Amino acid sequence: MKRKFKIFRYDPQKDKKPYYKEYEIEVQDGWTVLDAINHIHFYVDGTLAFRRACRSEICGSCAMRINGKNRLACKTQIKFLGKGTIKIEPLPGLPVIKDMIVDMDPFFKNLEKVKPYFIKYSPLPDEEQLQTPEEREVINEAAICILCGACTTSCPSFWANPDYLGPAALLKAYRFIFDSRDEGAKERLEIINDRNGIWRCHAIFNCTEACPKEINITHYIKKLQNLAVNSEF
Amino acid sequence: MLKPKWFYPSYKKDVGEWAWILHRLGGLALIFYLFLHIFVTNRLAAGPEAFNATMKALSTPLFKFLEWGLWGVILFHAFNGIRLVLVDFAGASKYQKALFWIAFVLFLALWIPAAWKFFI
Amino acid sequence: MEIEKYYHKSDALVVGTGLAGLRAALALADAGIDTITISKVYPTRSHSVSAQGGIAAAIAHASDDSTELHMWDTVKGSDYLGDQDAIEMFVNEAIETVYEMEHMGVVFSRMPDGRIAQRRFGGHSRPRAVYAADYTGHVLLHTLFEQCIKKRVRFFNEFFVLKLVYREDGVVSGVIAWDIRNGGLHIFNAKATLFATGGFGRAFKITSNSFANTGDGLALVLREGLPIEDLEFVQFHPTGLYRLGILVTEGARGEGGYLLNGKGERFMKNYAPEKMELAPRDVVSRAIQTEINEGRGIDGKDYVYIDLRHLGAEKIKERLPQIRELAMNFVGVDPIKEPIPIQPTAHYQMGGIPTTKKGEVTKDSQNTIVPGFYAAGECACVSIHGANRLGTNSQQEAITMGRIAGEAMAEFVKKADLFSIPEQAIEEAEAYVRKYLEGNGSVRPAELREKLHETMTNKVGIFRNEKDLSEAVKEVRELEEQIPKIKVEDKGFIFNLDLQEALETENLILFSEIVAAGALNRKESRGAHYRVDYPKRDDENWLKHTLAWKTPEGVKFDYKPVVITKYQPQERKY
Amino acid sequence: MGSGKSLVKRNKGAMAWFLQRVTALYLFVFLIAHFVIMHFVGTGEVTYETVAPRLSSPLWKAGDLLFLLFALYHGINGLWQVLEDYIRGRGLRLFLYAVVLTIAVVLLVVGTITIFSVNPVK
Ligand SMILES: Cc1cc2nc3c(=O)[nH]c(=O)nc-3n(C[C@H](O)[C@H](O)[C@H](O)COP(=O)(O)OP(=O)(O)OC[C@H]3O[C@@H](n4cnc5c(N)ncnc54)[C@H](O)[C@@H]3O)c2cc1C
Ligand code: HEM
Ligand code: SF4
Ligand code: F3S
Ligand code: FES
Repeated sequence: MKRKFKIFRYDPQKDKKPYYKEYEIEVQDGWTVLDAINHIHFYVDGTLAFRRACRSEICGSCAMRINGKNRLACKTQIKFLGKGTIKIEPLPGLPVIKDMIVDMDPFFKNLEKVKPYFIKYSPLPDEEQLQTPEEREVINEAAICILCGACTTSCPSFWANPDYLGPAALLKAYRFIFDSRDEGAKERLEIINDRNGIWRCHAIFNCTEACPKEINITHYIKKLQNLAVNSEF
Repeated sequence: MLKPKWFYPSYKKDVGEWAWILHRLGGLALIFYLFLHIFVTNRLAAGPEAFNATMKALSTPLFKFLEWGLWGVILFHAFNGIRLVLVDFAGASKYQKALFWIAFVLFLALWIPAAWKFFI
Repeated sequence: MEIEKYYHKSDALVVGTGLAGLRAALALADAGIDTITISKVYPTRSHSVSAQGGIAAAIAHASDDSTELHMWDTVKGSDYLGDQDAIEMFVNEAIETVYEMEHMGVVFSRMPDGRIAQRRFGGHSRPRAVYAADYTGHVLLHTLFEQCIKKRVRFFNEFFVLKLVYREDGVVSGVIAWDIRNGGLHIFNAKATLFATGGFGRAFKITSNSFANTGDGLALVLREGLPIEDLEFVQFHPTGLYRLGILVTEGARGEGGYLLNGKGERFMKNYAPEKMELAPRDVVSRAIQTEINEGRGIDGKDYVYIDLRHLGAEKIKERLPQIRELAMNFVGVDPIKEPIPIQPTAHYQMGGIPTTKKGEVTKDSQNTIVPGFYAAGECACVSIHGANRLGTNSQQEAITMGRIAGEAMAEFVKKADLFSIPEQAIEEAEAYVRKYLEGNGSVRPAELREKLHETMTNKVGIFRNEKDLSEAVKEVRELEEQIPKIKVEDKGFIFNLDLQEALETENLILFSEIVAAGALNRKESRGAHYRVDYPKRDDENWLKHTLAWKTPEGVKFDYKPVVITKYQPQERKY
Repeated sequence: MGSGKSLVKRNKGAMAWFLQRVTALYLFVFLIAHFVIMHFVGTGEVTYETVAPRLSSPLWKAGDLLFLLFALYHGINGLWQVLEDYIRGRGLRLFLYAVVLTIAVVLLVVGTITIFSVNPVK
């Protein structure tokens, strides 16, 4: 079947302004958007640039805006995108390097701010630290975030203010604060209990809608907000 | 090294974002109305005549219409506000879309029929 | 066009940020060594993130396991080609690796009493795979990345390493890389360099590997006139999603999944009556391919089923959530309700850059060390996996060998001098990218790659024979002649994906010749290398490692003995 | 996770967030009641004679005072939230905070005067 793709193009070495370019290609049954743009890149227009690696929804490289919403290209089946032209653009809210390539540095810098690593002060056992399946379940969903950035870049609070840590970084904070083994809750709470932290979340839900791993990010941010409030009393 | 460029984000809005935009605009409208309202009701302190005169001046069709609009703003902000509180404290984030539609229906149901009270 | 050059110095250099690279960087950081890591993708995009099923260690939580048993299983699995001294060290270190990763915060799946859970895996005689649902590689890689952030490791992400600087005096003094994001050459000068560049699955059409797995490290080493070990051993994973090759973890069989042919039979009973679906991968892949070749695929087509339905919805959702999601999205099948169509998929390279037990790269059959050069992970060959890797041993190898190599490097750089980077090396690297940026070729990289895929998949696959293999060698060589004709449409510096693909394609073609020629050369069947014309293992002539060099006259071979300590080769039965 | 008690320094936004919700609940009840009484009960005509009797009862006075206080708090806090989102310069933001706060204080005073100025109609 032939499908039309309208793709955001911008090469800072050549273009003053971005523009959209249309490609019409034959797509096969079962193709994802990634298959289609790979095909365009391989056989139609080699100058097209985008990121991808695993093509199996786990590395987080291929997040982009497809028909106006953040999704993983490798997860998005073309047949579920309706009949019309498919519009492909870079993630919103981050500076564009070229075509679908955005500068992810602001995203990772925000992540680094929440001390996104296991913290333990008391001595470790020789073997493993115990954690029951129930305790693990609390953070299980949060721990499978693939750092694709679809959430943070869909958040209007982040668009307004890139200093906002954003849902991905807050989710990471949750993953550690609510880990029964971790001992860094206090220092992390101090970081996220901030104008640019949890209080910038207005429950807009774009993040949760965008998350390709279907993580209910908003829910976890709410947990953090409640924890911060509780600790005031 | 070329600096990457920022472009204004355009995004397909889902109910959550619509709710937020309406809630925010509504909240702003309400706070500005509240400022006016407090000044106007202060005419109460000036005694019955002054107050009634002001109220009379404010009962033109235009003001009636605005008042009806205000009622709509209040309803939406109030019901969506409850939705937000449920999400915040009752773990209702999974049901946020359903809650939005409930809030929206309540808002319409109480707002549209109320028109006759203002115009008739 | 001016190509800018930037110079960097550090004590240690780590190329690749998968499990092996990050673990090595961490070991170096812990030792207080100034370290730079370079990767062509952001660390968390490295291929290790896709690993699903588990990581092996005889922590004996779910059985009476022991390191001896782990060693025995690995030796047997390797079809006796694994070096037993390395395997012995490996199975002992493995236990520490798991606890150490847990101490870094990995969310392993647990038993009700809070201890780490374990599941079955092919070729392991005990439930030995430590896992986190089917996201094991993901949680391991992210955890290592987090620890590297904590230790403030210096990352150079989205840099493509073009050249290994192997000096005339036999010392490695760094690498030269292309800045993918901004363009420009970066010259990294260091006392010690580690390659952890991962596997080469992208040489095949159907593969479980990420787009980045183009075996660059192997090509770079070959180009400097250094040898590669045992590259003819390519693992085909039995269960890749039909036509896509996306992996369905062996954990799915470990949890009890069945393989069914077109007649609805559990055909593994004819191939491995005892272990059934949990025989090692080479055995299961050959069984599936035989069923397909003999017309017993589903509807006579080229796939069979893996059936999980009897496991029940709950177990599937808890233990194999990712598999379910992938199956639903990519082949439209919900494993709770339907069996999943699968076929073997190119998965893992057993061979690689030859190293010692400490990760030092060696360059001949006497194991002469190349000073300043280390390798770990899938791109290296210690050799723990011999002719066939057991599932879950490779993540373990990547992390354990990453740590050991990192520690060895830390020791080394404390005493070593910094050798300069010869001007000539920089010129070569520059000429190397220039030929694409200024060239006027006519063949798209994708076209060459497609031809390579056809050759490698059809002629260097699960079943091999003399005729196919010699054709394959010839065809790959022809492709190599076409490299100068590669057309790079994008002439820009900024994120030039086209250029990157040209470079990768060149690398793929370069080492593929070694794979094909090695397979042609080895006249026996052992582990994953199956010669229809020599169906028996031949210990007399071939119980030895292949070392292969790339020379202008073609591939040159030499051999290295297998280290045998505890277990004498015997017939391998499952 | 450590114990929940006093993990954080005060005044970083937790209380403002919490009170925004608490006041919201009060406002929900009172504001809707207020509007219904004003516009739907009786003629819907707002005159001194209809308003004053209610306002002069001490209970209504208390409720109205709280309403005034909460509405202003909720509104001002909400405005600050919006300013925090969009005004990134610290100086300008603090200035605008101050403006909003001043208006609110003035209004609080004006509103309080209003509430206490109303006495039963003779
Ligand atoms: C789908 C799948 C599932 C698997 N499941 C399991 C499992 O359950 N258990 C198990 O034990 N093993 C499993 N494996 C195997 C295991 O994941 C890999 O062998 C292991 O992760 C390899 O790690 P690595 O660090 O060596 O390489 P990788 O993770 O592949 O990392 C390679 C790194 O090198 C970098 N690089 C490469 N070339 C260049 C260059 N030219 N310039 C700069 N950087 C470069 C890349 O950017 C990347 O960071 C699985 C593999 C696959 C494909
Ligand atoms: C009727 C009952 C009301 C309820 C249930 C309610 C609920 C809420 C809630 C929960 C918020 C927080 C939203 C967020 O943090 O994103 C909010 C914000 C706000 N409210 Fe109300 N509110 C009510 C009445 C009012 C009134 C009377 C005013 C005007 C004085 C007002 C003005 C605002 C403003 C300006 C905001 C900030 C908007 C924003 O941050 O987007 N609200 N309201
Ligand atoms: S939370 Fe979801 S959307 Fe956000 S980075 Fe993680 S996986 Fe991506
Ligand atoms: S979109 Fe943004 S406002 Fe909160 S719910 Fe998600 S972070
Ligand atoms: S390519 Fe890895 S998530 Fe899409």
